[in-house]
Amino acid sequence: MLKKTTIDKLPELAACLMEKGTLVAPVKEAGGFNFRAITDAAQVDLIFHNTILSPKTVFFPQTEDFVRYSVYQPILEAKPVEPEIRPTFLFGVRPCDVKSFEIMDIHFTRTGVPDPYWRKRRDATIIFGFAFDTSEEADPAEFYHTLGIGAADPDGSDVFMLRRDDVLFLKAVSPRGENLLGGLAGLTDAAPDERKYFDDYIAQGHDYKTRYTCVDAEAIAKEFEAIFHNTDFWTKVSNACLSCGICTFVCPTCYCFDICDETQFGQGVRRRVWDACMFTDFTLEASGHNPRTQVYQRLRQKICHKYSFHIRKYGPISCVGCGRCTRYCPVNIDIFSIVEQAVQAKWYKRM
Amino acid sequence: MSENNPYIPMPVEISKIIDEVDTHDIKTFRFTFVNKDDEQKFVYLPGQFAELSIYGKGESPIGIASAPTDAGYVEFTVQRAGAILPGLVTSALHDMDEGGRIGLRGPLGHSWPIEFLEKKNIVVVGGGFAFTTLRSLVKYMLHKDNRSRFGDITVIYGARTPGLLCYKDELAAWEKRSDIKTIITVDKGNETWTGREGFVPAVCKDVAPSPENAVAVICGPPVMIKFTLPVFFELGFSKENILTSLEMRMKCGIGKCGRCNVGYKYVCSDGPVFSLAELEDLPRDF
Amino acid sequence: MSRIGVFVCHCGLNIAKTVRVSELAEFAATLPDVVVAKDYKFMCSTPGQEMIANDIKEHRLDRVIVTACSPLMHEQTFRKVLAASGLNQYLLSIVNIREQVSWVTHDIDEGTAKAKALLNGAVRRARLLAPLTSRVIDVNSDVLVVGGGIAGIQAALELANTGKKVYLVEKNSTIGGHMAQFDKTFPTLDCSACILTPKMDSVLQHKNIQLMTSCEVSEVKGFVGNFDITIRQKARYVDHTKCNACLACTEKCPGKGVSEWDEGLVKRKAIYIPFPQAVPQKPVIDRDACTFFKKGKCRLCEKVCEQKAIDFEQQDTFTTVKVGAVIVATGYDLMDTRSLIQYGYGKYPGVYNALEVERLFNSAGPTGGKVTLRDGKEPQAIAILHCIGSRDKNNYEHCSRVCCMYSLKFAHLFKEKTSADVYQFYIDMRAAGKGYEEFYNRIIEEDVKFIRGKGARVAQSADEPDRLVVEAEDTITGKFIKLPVDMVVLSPAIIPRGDAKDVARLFNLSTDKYGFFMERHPKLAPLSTMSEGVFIAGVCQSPKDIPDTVAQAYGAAAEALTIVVKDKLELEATTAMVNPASCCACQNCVRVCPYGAPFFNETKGVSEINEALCKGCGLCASVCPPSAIIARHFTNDQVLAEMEGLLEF
Amino acid sequence: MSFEPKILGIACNWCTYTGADLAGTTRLQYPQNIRVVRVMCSSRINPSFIFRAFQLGADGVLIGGCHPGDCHYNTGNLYARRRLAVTKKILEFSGMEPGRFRVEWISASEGNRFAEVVREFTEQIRDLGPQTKFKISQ
Amino acid sequence: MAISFEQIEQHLKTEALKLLESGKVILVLAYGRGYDANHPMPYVAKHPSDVDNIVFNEYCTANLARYLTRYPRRTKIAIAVKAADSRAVVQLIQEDKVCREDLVVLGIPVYGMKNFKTGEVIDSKTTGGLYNPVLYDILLGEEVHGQPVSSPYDVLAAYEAMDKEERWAFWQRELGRCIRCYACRKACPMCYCDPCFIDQNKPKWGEKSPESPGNLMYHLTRFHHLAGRCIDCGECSRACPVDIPLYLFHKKVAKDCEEMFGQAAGMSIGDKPVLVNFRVDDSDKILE
Repeated sequence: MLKKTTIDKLPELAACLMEKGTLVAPVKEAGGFNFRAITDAAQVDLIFHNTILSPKTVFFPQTEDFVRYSVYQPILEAKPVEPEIRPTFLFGVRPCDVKSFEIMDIHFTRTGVPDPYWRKRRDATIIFGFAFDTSEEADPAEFYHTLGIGAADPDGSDVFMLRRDDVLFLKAVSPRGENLLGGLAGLTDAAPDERKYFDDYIAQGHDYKTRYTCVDAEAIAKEFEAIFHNTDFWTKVSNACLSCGICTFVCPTCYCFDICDETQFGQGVRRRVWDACMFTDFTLEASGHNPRTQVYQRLRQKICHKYSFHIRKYGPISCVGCGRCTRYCPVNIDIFSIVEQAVQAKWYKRM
Repeated sequence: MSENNPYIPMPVEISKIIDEVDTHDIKTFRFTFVNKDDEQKFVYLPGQFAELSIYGKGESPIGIASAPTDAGYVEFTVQRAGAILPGLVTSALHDMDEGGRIGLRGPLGHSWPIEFLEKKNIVVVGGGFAFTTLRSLVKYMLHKDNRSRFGDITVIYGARTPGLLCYKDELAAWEKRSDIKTIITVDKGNETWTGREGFVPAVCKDVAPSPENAVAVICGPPVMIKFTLPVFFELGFSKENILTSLEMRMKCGIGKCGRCNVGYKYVCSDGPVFSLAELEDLPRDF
Repeated sequence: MSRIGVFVCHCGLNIAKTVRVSELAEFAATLPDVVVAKDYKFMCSTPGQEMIANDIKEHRLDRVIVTACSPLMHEQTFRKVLAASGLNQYLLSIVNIREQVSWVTHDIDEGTAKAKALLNGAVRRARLLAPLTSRVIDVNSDVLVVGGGIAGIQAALELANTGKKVYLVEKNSTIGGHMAQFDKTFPTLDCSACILTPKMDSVLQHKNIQLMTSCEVSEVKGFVGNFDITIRQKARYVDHTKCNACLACTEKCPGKGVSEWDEGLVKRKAIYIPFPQAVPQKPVIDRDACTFFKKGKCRLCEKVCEQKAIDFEQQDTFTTVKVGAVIVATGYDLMDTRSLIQYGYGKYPGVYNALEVERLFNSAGPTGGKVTLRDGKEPQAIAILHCIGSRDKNNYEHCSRVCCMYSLKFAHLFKEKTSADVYQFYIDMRAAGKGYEEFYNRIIEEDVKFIRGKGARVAQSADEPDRLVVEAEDTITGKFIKLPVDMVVLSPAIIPRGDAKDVARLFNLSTDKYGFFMERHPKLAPLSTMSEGVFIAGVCQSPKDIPDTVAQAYGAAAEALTIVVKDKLELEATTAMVNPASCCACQNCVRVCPYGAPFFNETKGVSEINEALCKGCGLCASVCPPSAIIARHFTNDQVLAEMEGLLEF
Repeated sequence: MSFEPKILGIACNWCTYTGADLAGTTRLQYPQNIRVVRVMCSSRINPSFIFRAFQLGADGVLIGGCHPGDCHYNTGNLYARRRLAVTKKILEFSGMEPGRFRVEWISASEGNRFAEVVREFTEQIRDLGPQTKFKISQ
Repeated sequence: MAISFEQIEQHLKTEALKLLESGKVILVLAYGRGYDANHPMPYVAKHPSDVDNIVFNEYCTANLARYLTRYPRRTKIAIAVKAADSRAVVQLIQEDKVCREDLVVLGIPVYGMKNFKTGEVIDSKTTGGLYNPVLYDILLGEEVHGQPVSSPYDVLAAYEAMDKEERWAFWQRELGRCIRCYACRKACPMCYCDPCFIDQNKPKWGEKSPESPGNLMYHLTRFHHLAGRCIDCGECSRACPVDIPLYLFHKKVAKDCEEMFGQAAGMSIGDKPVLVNFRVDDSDKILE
């Protein structure tokens, strides 16, 4: 089912979705775009390349309250916080970001003890994927192509969208998407030539080249294992690293969190808050011992986690090539280059 | 969200506090479950741990010191952490009285591989306060229903001084039993100490347990482990038959929060129990 | 999860009148970790203390909060109760609901509400208090006495007589101080020199006293029990070890200096001893008056000195002494009354200040004990003006205490030595002291005229240009009077020494608004100061007469003795420490500490604190950006918790 | 109910706290809105204490120390003067009403000054009304 | 410009090579190629052969002084500094974090530097008026003269003109966006504490979650910690992924400090940081 609307009617579509549930869509704000719960249909803005924070914020918000408690009252009085979970429409997600949900699913719900918060939010959400504009020049930071993701992959979306000038095409990809699209007023059916345009666009998505290097998950996992103890290599690539948390916070597949008790006047809330393996206190133990005091150890953890540990533990590479970490890095550290160095040249052996 | 939410602790009540050592910074806390359902759900084996949870302070992962055969309660031996600034949770717990209530999340992690241990001779080697889950294991194996499932049991336990030995009454009781060989040692004795003096690795060498159909289960401070492992290699124990338990900063305890990994393994959900063979597959610094 | 006991004191009605104490105790019982809360009439009484002690045992308390008067009052009392009960004394918290609540409000609702907030803060803080242990240090048994007036002399002698070594530092070339300038002392009119010079001599002779004249303290390091004090020996240009006090030099000396001793009324030689009974009786050279120093030739003294004691090359030298305690007795100055132009001091020769008059009476003084004016004539009418600059909101608000009595003494001496009419212009007569009122009555009998009214102005007489006119309002008759006199005696305000501020800085003393050294407590610790191990005596603390000064000197000696009599001393436990795990090596602590307690350990790359030097001010903790410094007993956590408690309700 | 300001006082032990005691000893009356935390020296006051106090809902914060030159620790208040001046500027630029934060030098002998300052400051805060900017809503 | 970026790069390479070959320093902190020419990276040359990788262009905004404190004390380092960066070096010397004699300061007189994220010229924003390093051993080119010189505080005018309610709303909005990635403190050459006060749990100064109270506590306290130390390089703002104009607040505090204490940060190695210093005659007026 391929439907269409026009960009100027976007607010109507948005309003329509807002009636059915929470609409989360890209919004332009100071500093750039971000996914936000829409309060005013006119806020939705699809003229964007990608958001600063990845859409993982929808399923894994930066803070998630677990329990409200009073430190002076018996523990029995503590009340679990019921997250408000409504049917949600996550609108305008780039294909690489859509892919990240799948990778995160493995960690949060498909292995070990399932995380109830991720699962419930994920179950309640319909994803509107949104193809990159292949007529633009590829962003120098991005490399999703390396991870086998096309600029217009509809996989993982419920509805997939494509913009052609003023027209927005919407195609139902999953049964849930089909259901939804069928019931949305204001959309018209696409013409056959438009359907062809749509299909061609998607098919050609893989021809749209971001930075690319041949990466095989199993092989690269081994490569990083081999290089893991090469301090010189890691020192060299981490020389510029500031050890801030930007790359992990903007990353769609970083899931580390801390559990904090925040109390004032005896009333408090236990919540989880994003944490980053780049922070020194991440692994600091109560005894004062810290296994990762050096910047190189932390950068190594981050990169090896994505390109080695994750593969061995869960299968896929924990990276979708969205380029956020590179784009927002204050010192232009480029994870892709590090991967490239590790894979191609066996660079470390020349040292 | 409260149903089966792995992040929400169950309430437990302190029914007993045992001051274990003469420095008073290690205590064993016995907890009973406030909700009987929770007791049913809290099914564990020796070697597992749980998060002790005090609202306003945080959570602390602690090995379970009691054995599943101890019905009606669960015990944890807790050291007040931190030299200059005490750990928030452990010091709050130490300040509590019997009757106080806290939260408990667990059981978490993998236990000592009981099935693997069955029918084998077990050498338990512990140092200082890290003896807790070993105590659980020994208690479990010594239980009348279980004793026959295991071969010979040898316990080698050491502490720096006699006053720093934990579970003194139990040790005394074990020493009297014939179905377990108990060797207690201290680095440095005192006027009243009549037992063995010497470091654990030396004592292990001295006792020289046979590697025949045997598994060594070792827990202790890093330096003890470092010097004890070669002794067991020399005695002929294979890497698969040497087990230990790792410690790492943990938060969630269920492999989600991402901080306790050693290589691709999360200590909390893939461990904390590892064989030496498994550890060799992991990076040595992390 | 502590076990806190809260004890609310009524302080009779002092607190109970404006704070509902039983309600406060009930409120306390609802606060977290409070296991017992009681109120009682007088917590500081023996039964009150016993109650606390019993409850510590009975309820296994590990924190005690006493809600009573200011911690400055009874903190020590209650700390002792804790210590006696086996509880670390720093696990006590005092809530000040008397000085800062009940006494400053009439409204019982307001008082109770504020008391609750303060108590809540204390409970929050108490939960985080940590037991502290004091460090024990060795004590140096010697004592330094600064100032060689009667207070310093007396204190030095007392201490020396107990067998302690005393260093007596005097900045002038002789000891004796102001008392040595006086002729007679009130009210007994005994001769000042007769009672003082034997003491001065004892100082010189005492084997336990090292007398250091022409000396000043230049640096104070260390802390109670272990002070390292650097003393500057000012160049005297006379080698006192060689000088045999023949004083041939003083006879030959052509130089002329102003005699400080005689309050500038006469000149003295450039090489001189200040007065015949000076101790030590060895001359010094006044560099500013010396012909050789001024003109580069003379050296007469050197030529006449058989002992070859004259040394023009002498330099200031520095010695360091180690002492366990210090007594500061630096005395006073008179206010410079030239600034009060209405009294014409410095302008009219007939106007004198009190110390000048003391010298006029003295047989060793500039006039040989005769009362004559600067022109040599005997005055016919003399006005003594009280309270010049003191009891005066525009100058010094304080009463200088001794002026009434010495003015009476002056009147008596004028009557004795002249035939003049003597007038006292006073605000009111203050004669509180043993025998003082009797002395006052005696002077009334001696035909001295008392005019109740402060002298307002002294002017040149219009009719007789060489006479003066004192203007005042007689507040008894309400009449404005103009009294012609020949001599006016001003009784100026007694004020701290000009360099008292420097002394305060050296020894870390607080001063009051006039610059007098502050005692630790006006009633209960009048001789102690905020600096542990430093005591004060005499007028440097506040104006007082000789008996009080001497009494204080004895007291200060006893106080100092309580320190140096011990071999060991417990230091304050509330010092700062560095958590090396958090130290960022910025060294701010090292830069700011006034005591040099923090230092940078290059090897470890972190700052550390010498706790023996630390006074616990907490400055380092607040300049430490990563909060690595823990100011014990006032930790960030404790302060924040207290704030949270105070602001909760 | 009328607005009763919550004022946090932080006073140095040697001067202002003792001065506050003196105000009591001499039975001077002043409003009960001030709650005083005793620290050893005004230099102990970490600027974050002040930010935190406002977050905890203080309507005003009054700092008391010895007069410059009279610090029991010699120079503590001279550092404090600079640090607190910066604190004040930061509060001001963040948009906080500058009148809510005040530093006063009150000596141990100035009980009347203490009472006077508290009276004045309480009135000032009363006029400014409740502090809502920093306060963390429950 | 009297000298081009290419020439500066050439000078930098020449000097770095000399220093490394002579063994005078064991590393040179400079700039290297990033993933494209517009995204250069801080680069550490340790070997003469590394020198070829050194680049310099208008996007080399990073303040390399930030890396000085990463190396053990007494490491011999050569560092390339622009005007503001040199002030950071001076300030670090004042604070005894690095020793003057261990450093070879390669001064870069330059203008027209651009923010690599936005392409905006940053001269007037953060290093206004200062184009030449205040401290250097070797100047890579000639001093810049004739460029517009303005007060570094000029950009504040609009914010100072706001009333307090507007300012409060402004900072609430700006700081409210903070995601607590701590890039500001990590990019800051003067923020060398590890752990930072905000990471402490005893005491816990502010919460870790990115909500207003914790954000306010973190940023205000950080402004205070940098008072009289901020050298106006603007790295905090450029590092910020959500574009919070932190430099404005830092500038304001710097301006106040300069007015109150008569000393700007990082201008002379003989100075003492103003907040660990005092003058007896500091006026009480500063408290009003």
